[in-house]
Amino acid sequence: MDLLAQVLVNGILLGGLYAIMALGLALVWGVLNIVNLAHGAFIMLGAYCSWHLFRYLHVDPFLGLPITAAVMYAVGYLLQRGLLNLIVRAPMFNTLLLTFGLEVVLTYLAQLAFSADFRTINPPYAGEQLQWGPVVLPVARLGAFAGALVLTFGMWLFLLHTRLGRAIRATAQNLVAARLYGVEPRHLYATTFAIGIALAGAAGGLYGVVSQINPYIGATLTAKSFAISIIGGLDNPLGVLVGGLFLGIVESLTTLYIGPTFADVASFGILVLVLIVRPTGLLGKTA
Amino acid sequence: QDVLLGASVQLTGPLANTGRYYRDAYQLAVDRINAAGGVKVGGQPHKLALKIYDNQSDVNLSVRQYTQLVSQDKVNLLLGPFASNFALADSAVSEKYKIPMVQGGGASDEIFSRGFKYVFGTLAPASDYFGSTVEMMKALKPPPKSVALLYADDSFDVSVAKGTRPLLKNAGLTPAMDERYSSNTSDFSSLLSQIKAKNVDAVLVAGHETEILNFVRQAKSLAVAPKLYSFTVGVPSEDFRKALGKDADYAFGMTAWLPHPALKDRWFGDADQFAKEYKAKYGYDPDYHAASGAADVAALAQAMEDAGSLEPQKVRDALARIKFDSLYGPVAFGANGQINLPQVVVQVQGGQLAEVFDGKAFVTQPKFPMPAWNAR
Amino acid sequence: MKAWQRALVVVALLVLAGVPWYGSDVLLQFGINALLLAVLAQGWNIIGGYTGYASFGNSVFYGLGGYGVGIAMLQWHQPFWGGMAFGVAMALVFAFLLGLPVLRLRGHYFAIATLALAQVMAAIVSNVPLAGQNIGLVLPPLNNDRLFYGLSLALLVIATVVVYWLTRSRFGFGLIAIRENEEGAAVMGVNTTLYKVLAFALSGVFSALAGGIHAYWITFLDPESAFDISLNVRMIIMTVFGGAGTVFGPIVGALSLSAISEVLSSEVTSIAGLFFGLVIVAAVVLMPRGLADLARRVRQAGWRYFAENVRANWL
Amino acid sequence: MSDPAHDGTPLLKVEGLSAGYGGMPVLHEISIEVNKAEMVALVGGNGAGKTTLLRALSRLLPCTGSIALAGRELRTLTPDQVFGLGLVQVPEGRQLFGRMTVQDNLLMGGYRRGDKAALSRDLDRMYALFPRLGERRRQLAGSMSGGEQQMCAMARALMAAPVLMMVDEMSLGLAPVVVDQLMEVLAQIRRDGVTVLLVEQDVQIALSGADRGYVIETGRVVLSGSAKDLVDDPAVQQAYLGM
Amino acid sequence: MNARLEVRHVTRRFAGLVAVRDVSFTLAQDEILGVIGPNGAGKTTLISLVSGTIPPSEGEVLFQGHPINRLPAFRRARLGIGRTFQIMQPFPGLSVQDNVAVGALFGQGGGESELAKAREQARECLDFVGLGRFAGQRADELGGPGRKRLELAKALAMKPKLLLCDEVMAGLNHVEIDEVIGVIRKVRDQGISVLVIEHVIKAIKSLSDRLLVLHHGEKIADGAPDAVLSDPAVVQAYLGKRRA
Ligand SMILES: Nc1ncnc2c1ncn2[C@@H]1O[C@H](COP(=O)(O)OP(=O)(O)OP(=O)(O)O)[C@@H](O)[C@H]1O
Ligand SMILES: Nc1ncnc2c1ncn2[C@@H]1O[C@H](COP(=O)(O)OP(=O)(O)OP(=O)(O)O)[C@@H](O)[C@H]1O
Ligand SMILES: [Mg+2]
Ligand SMILES: [Mg+2]
Repeated sequence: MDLLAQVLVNGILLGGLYAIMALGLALVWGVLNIVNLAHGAFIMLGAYCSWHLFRYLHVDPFLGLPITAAVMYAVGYLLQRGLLNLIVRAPMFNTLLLTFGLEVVLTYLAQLAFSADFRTINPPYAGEQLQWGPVVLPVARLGAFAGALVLTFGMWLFLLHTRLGRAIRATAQNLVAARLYGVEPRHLYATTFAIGIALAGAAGGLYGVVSQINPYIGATLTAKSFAISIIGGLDNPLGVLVGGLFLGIVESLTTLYIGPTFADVASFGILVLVLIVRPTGLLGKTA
Repeated sequence: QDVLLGASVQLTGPLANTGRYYRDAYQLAVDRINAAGGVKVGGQPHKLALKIYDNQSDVNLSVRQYTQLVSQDKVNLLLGPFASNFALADSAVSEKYKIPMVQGGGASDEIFSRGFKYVFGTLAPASDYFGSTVEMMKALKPPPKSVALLYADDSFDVSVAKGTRPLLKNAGLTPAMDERYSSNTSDFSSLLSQIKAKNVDAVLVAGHETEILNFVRQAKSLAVAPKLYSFTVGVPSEDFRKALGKDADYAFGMTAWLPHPALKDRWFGDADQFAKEYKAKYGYDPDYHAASGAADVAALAQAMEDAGSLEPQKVRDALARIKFDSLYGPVAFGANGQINLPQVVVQVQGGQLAEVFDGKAFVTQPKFPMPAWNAR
Repeated sequence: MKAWQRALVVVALLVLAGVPWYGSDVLLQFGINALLLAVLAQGWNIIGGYTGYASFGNSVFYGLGGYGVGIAMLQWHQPFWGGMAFGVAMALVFAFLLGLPVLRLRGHYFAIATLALAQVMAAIVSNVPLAGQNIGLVLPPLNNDRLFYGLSLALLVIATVVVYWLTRSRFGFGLIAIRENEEGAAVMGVNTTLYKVLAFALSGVFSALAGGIHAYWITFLDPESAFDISLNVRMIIMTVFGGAGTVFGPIVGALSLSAISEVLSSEVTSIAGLFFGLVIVAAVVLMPRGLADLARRVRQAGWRYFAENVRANWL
Repeated sequence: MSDPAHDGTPLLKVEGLSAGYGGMPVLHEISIEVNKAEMVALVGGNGAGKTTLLRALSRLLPCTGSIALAGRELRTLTPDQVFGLGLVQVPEGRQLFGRMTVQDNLLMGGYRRGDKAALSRDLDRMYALFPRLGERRRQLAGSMSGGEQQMCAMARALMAAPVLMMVDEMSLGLAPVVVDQLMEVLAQIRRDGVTVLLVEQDVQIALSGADRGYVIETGRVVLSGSAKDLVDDPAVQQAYLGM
Repeated sequence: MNARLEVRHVTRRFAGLVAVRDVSFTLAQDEILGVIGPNGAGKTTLISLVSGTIPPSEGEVLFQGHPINRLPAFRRARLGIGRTFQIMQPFPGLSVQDNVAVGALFGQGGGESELAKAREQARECLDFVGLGRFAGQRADELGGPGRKRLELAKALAMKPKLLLCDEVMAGLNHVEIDEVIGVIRKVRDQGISVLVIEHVIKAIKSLSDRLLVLHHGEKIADGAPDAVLSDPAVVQAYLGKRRA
């Protein structure tokens, strides 16, 4: 019983991390309709950014998150302004391909810049834990989980209840109409993408605290992020949190009861099922 | 006239981290041999030249590149790639064109059970990786009672697990956990919680370095501290210790090679000098991958001299009979083409790699049992 | 087709068919690889280019084809042809069983569902002992590159003839109508469900055959390389690079991109991947409608063609 | 039939405007004027170029010639800047934000307005004006009936507090009772000082409410004058009123 | 007895909203039935229920005496039900002619099997609705009214037995409306039953043999146009006092 409780907690905390990873992807996809295959690469860059801050400037990785997010915001803004804005009106495949190319480029640049060495962000408390009855709560994951809650809820408030959030959604749905109603889309697109990338960067910083970093972690993180954002539902940030938690728990339980090699069968199998039964995700609105 | 050696290794992509050992070792050995005047074949000194392609960690590309090396670049002899599945696929090219390949990157049993005549391997057999560790466990006081065996699902690690089970059985240990996990798993918290719940004394993990790093970090954050854990990869490499810092302490591992001055070598003097030269040139410590790679070049050089010819067929026959001492240890291939070297148990102690058990006796006292994480 | 176009096709075919006689071993191997990629691109073209469904599940067909050959030959000691048939059968079962529910999804959702299917298949197969789990299967080598080249070329020709037939048949017209507006097509009498599944299956058959040939040729098969999503991405890139929804676009795209990537990986070696990424990015920005469109329009527009593309898609 | 502006310069003055799509010219040297608080109707056959003209005025389409709003040249501005000056369009085909609620659509109309109180007052005013929208404020705009969507589009434009409102195909798909209602709304906002440029297929309705009108055919202004004169013009009667 | 279309007690709900409530009516062979009603009354929904793009919540639809409730949209199209969309649904990337050719290839009875012949028929349909000169243009380059006519041409190319027109005259001026009225009359004269939804009173009055009025999803009147249009309930709900 203790084991089950512990595994459930592991799953929930893992789910929090998952949610943060997928948040930016869901925003960029759901709102800008850009399927960002380079998302994982941005998580990777964010992780390296945090690592450098920690290693050379001794900035605590949690305190460094805003800096990482800001740096990645700038990267995202410039990329959208300078590159992605060039093709946002082209058919869907093109964004897909462009971001794929971008992923390749970023990965290689990362290897050139940071080498293929494995890195970890290892502050003294990264291995600490709280004891809660028989259950152990790792501090770093708890921090990541709290971060996920705050960011998700913040995103939800922002998109649904602010002027800018509304404009972002409107632009995604009807570019011409948005321009006719006073939206400056270049800036708005860049801002949205930048927010998505900043979120990816923050996720990367947290990821580096619990896992190892190398230039090639991106691709699998992108795949996971897709699963999470679909399971939850794209048009609602709270859905991403639900998707993350759901996936974390499913994977942990599968590992416990069926075997570790079946975790992927379960997570992606459930993704397919969810899509077939409820194409808009668990929390998505049905049209 | 130059002798051209060819290889395709992982310089980019997910396997680049280990692939570079091979490129660097091949280059260092070739330079060294040339500096010493080259190899003498039939009385004539020959310089060595090296042609290396980057296979971008893509098996299909590596097969094409080996074909290109053989048929277009007309290399005389082949050196191997890193990783068992690459060696498996690429050895088919050497077999097809009947050009010998000496490879130090693949140890999986499948490579050598296909009856191929042109592939030779300088990594110790996968099935024996935990052999010396299990021997050591018997000698520890008090000996661990329960064991967990975790292994990734690729061919090398499955071979390791397959070889380890009978060893454990002979030592009177039935594994409390015997779990196969997916390669590239990044979350071990469920498995770790089970280890803790079952109160396992010793944990043996056969996997990849990325997974081992995550395993150790997550063990710490979940406060899981078995009396002993041992890993097939990572521990001997400098990268591992750097990435984990103090948390690397107490980790056991194994290596078929350590930079010992006792390992004499015709070209480098001894293994220690090789390691120094390597570090000076590339800025990081070599591990057994690098030593194995350097030994591959030495083996080809030796075989050419023994054969007195550059003809692939003759070099192959010489390789089959070869017997010489290298910085990597005594090199001689079995009937299946694979070398057999005993594994030495190593442990990280105070940030340094220490040789603990040589297969028969303790060399240094192991730090055992591992204390709880908050008691370090 | 005009006369000169027909002549061009015949000449190209002769050049390709002659490779085993005048080409080197490396060229032959490159050729097999590139031709199989062209088959995959052409297969993707049917579901993606003509029907408008961005399938990321074609690598599943490819993998099933490979495993069909692997399992049949290695475990059941059947001949290669039996393996190919088995692979195609598995691909068809997959296309009908999973195509039906998944093809109800549209746009990005379909893309992601098929992407997930590829992941699931890889994960399942790596747990199936008959398929060698994650270790994979090693087939007995058959050192006959000329044969493999011939098979690949024949397969490509068949696939292309089928696609050519699509462009002038009622079936193909129905697919295009689905691509352009599915609901509109349904109320005009197009059996959209059936057509989509047939297109998916057709595209799957070619992918499976390519997978079977590749498995026997390379003699090694594991879940990661068999259900490789980046292979699927490459199919799409090649098709789009050449011109999606055209008869020869996917072939031109596959052959030219393979050549570029091959040259890069033997010339600039370790930064080949970087260059390849840059080529993709530049191609998407400068010629979003592929080489086919470029060939059609660059003659009148010259360099302005690129500028116009950028302007047309620029925010 | 030049109509010298009696109270100074006209609010909107278009001179020699030409525009087209991808090199194909559609509009040729169009010149029109709209005075402050005036309702001007723009009529013409299918494909005459009315929508194209509105697109050019909103700067969605490049053009040559000059467009002046209250003396300010618009040709160098972007759509959002033009909107900022109070030139608001109800586009052809409504162009709602389909997956957003009715209320969000209306709020998007007021995107550039900072005054929250005034905004919420206007919102209530719209719901009073279009009770159907009030009932459906949480419904996704894209799932509403064609006519309901048209109301939503009108209300969204009004939320922007326009100086000059351009309406393309206002009566399209609306029940007659609603058309009458909307014409009254336009008359009302005109009394409040808003200028209206109306593109309407139902020439009768358009000219019945407008002060002046322009007739456009194949991209050229072929007739202009007071609404009454146009209704009485035999050419207009024959071509557009089916008499 | 020889009703081409019979709708029996059909109801359709959308999440808490009843768009069509218990509506019944019949449409005879070569009859033109006009359907009017305030915005949101359920007219388009009614057409969708008949054409099969959305299923009814309750009730039954019969075509030529056979129940078609269970048939998917494409089967109904092959039986001879053609419709246009109020929110136009062209195949944007195809030429105007090919848009219409789809109808000829797949329409009533399974359609034409040869591409060339289908294109020929498409051309005739385009000339019929007056879009002939746009045949080679891409459909998304047409303006709004052009697309309306395209909708009509696409439906006609299917050689339907029942034509459902959803506001095909919206956005046309009076002269153009008269042209379309002429087209629809000619269609009817070929033995095709027509159901027209329209807000242009003058047109619907002169075109319809019978008029049906929906309000809040319910049928509130059904009868001869003149009688229906002077019904006080209809005036109140739909026409407005001024036009009564
Ligand atoms: N996006 C476009 N691309 C190419 N040509 C276009 C486009 N939009 C409109 N046109 C063409 O421009 C001409 C004028 O169209 P416009 O829509 O301005 O006419 P309109 O007066 O609004 O007519 P309508 O009554 O049909 O709305 C037409 O010939 C039309 O075919
Ligand atoms: N998919 C849907 N989801 C929710 N409500 C819907 C949906 N489709 C239609 N409705 C609602 O059903 C009612 C009837 O819509 P319908 O489109 O049939 O009206 P209509 O009579 O055609 O109106 P109009 O004359 O404005 O076109 C409307 O109130 C509309 O908002
Ligand atoms: Mg118009
Ligand atoms: Mg309607």
